[in-house]
Amino acid sequence: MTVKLTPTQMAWRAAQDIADGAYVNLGIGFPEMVARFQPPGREAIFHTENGILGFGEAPAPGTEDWDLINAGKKAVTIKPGTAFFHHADSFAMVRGGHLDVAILGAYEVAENGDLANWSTGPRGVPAVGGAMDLVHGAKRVAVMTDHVTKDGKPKLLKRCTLPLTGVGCVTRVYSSLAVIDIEGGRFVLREKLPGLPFDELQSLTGAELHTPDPVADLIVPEL
Amino acid sequence: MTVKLTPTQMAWRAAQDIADGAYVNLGIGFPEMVARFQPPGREAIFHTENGILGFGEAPAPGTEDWDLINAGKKAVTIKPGTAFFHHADSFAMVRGGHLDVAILGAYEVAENGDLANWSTGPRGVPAVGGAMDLVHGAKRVAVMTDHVTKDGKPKLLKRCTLPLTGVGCVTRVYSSLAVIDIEGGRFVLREKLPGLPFDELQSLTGAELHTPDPVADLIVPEL
Amino acid sequence: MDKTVPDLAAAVAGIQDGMTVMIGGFGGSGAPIELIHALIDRFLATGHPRDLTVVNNNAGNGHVGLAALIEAGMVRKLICSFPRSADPVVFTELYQAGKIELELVPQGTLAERIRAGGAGIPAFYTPTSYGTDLAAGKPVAEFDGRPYVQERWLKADVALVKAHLGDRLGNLTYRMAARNFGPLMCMAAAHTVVQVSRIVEPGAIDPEAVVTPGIFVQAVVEVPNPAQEEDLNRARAVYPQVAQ
Amino acid sequence: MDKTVPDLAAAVAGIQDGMTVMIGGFGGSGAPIELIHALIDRFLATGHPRDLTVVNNNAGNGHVGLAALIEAGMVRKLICSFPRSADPVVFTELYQAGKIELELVPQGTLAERIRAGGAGIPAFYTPTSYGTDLAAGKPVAEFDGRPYVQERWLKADVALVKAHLGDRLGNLTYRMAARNFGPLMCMAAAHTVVQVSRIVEPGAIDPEAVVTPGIFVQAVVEVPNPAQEEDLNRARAVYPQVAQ
Repeated sequence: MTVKLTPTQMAWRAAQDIADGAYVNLGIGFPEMVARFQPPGREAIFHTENGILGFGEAPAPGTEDWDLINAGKKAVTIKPGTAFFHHADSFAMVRGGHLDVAILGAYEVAENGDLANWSTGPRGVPAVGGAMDLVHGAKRVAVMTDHVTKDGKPKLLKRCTLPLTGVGCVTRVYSSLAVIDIEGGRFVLREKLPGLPFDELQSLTGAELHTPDPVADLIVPEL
Repeated sequence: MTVKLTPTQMAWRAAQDIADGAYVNLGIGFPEMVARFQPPGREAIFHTENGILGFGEAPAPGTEDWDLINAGKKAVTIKPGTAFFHHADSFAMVRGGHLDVAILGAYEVAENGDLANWSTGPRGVPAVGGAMDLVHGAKRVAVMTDHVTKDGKPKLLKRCTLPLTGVGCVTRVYSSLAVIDIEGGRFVLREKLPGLPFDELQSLTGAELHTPDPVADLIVPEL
Repeated sequence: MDKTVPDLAAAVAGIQDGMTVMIGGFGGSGAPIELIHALIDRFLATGHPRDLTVVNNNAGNGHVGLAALIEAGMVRKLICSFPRSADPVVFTELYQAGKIELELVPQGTLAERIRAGGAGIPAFYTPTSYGTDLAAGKPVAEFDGRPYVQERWLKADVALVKAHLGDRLGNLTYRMAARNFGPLMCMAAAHTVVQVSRIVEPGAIDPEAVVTPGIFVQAVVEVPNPAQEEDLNRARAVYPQVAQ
Repeated sequence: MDKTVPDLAAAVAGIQDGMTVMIGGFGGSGAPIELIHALIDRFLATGHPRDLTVVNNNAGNGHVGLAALIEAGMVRKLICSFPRSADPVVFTELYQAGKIELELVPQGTLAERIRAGGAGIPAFYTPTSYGTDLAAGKPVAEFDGRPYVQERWLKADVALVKAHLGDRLGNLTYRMAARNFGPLMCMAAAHTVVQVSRIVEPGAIDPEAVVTPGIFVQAVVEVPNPAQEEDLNRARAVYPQVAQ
């Protein structure tokens, strides 16, 4: 039994929910990996805040062009049909509701859909980037995150304790243990790792998990 | 003695005040003629609301391309350095204060700088176009107009009687009889046709003409 | 992903009674004549769509394109900046008879309201129209001591746009001043239908020269050698019939 | 009309103490390294300009470009969305020591505020940041039942921008994702200075492919083969001195 999913496996799972032809923005870091796992026969189109639609994979090391990067400042490539545009047009896509899906990382997610992912409080340097724009722009906002912090504390909570990124914006969480929808201000458990007892999952979650429907096994390939 | 200037002569006079390198928008109709009379050695750059900067003269009849027109729907040409853009970018130029001069026609101009040039009242079909944008966008807004209506009534007034295009926006009037600045809510006479008595000009003007400085002769070529 | 549709009839099939339809073009330049005529054909065959609210800079000219759409009785309300033209008789007669509604909007405000609709900005402030009849009833606010008028976004159910090149992903270029409102309307409509002179392979349009990225486009139909409204009107054309 | 200037020193000569300076770029892409270094050179020679307010998406990386400008002590305040990078040590240390002010702005709001500054829109509404600390103190209004935050335009005295091709009229193209904030900052600054890889004759840039029309540009300087911040940082470069 898998004890918990790796970030790569979470990315794989998130990728299964992306439809053919969807316009998708992937947050900096682990969510970027979602692009690698598009199911066969589907082609999503990826948007990056810094002005590219339809970019391709990372170039071979040593062949990077540093004018051709994504929002995480990693080198990417162009594909047939790529378009470049400036930042206001880029965020018109985001804020105008033209993206189908945004997948972001999280410090905390609350059962009311609130997200905290930009500030760990008054210490440190705050950095928000495009997260606050994405959470109120994309048609569907999902989060990809470890189910608990490094200290083992729940990241899925009744209410966020850290500064908010957005209010009531998240509708699905791909965690390292489960797939959870946020519906009507509640966490609704859709999938959990096979063999992980519900009570154990509940004990690692800071708010009640609801199961109005049968819970499926969260099965992902070894990656 | 010239009884009054023709529209072509008014356009010539207005053109003398346009500096080399100025960005200029010329209103539909008579103001369009200003472009023909740039003094030698000066090159203004003309903007048209429908998305062209730096367009050239009218093409020879029969060679028009109807995708290449100005705001008056007349065919124009491109020149080296022309740029095309969409309407929001075009009005960003207008409303963002990037144009040096706009020259418009007028039904009425008031001594407080108010302009009426879009509606003759409740009868008829109102049409505003870009006039209301230009009067609050260009750094300098000038008007080119007959000094009086076809019935001989003053068009330069204490207050406009027709629906306003803009409030306190006009700073210079090129009329068929005079050049008049609007300063501090007053008409200041700068130039008048030679031989036209001041009293006669005043009688054709609906508000007091002030002459804090010597008044020059308004001399234009036969055109 | 393939956004191309086989013909004009399919391109306009989804437009329903009462919808708000943005139609690109400034005068004749950029006017999607063939899409408009396909919509008229559908109306003549089925009686639908009707009661449309149309957003365009003008009100049509002569008896083709937008003027023909209005003449066919399909338009309940027009939102535009300049309902005058060389030959605006169709609109003028209906307007003066009280048979069509007009919302007159300054041209820059019209462009910015459409962009705002596409960019998710529900309202913005502009000095344009301050102190005039066109600001009547609109909120006014001062910023840095100067008064501004609040304007609302403008969105549409459908946009009908004419572009030059297009690919199956919906990437577009335009031709000279025919660009005008096209890129903005593509952004502001829930369903954007574009007629292009030529459908090209993805990658054939330089990524630097894409004017409308495909995300703003839902359907692309090829219309080689599209008609120019100006040419039609000089030939005194009338749609659906063409005079001798 | 000729907006070209002969060298970098002339290009940055007009920037004065206390000015607001927009600097193009997203991370290293589009960063006008040579213009920034010319400004540092002037500061080292004359003690000016200082107390600058800088608008950029980031806060610099390593010890070149914007990071070097900050390190030189020329920047009083930074307006940005993401003051983190692979090596943001310069900004981080000054910020934590209370020696530099930070105004954190969501990236889309930053872009839109700059565009608004260039387009004459003093304020607009956005859902972005509603209910968060970054909306603190800002007016909130409801439109169609949804709450929005009012944001103000952002203008600058000067913009320093990196483009690709430029002509003497100021028409510009950019290179791939190096476009980012460049076209917006050109619009929003009273005086826009652009470094281009090559100055070309007017007309050499296709009128359809001009990204920034010349009206938004006041000065163009040619910098062939401009440095990439990423390459400099991988080589551990330090400005004004380059380490071995």
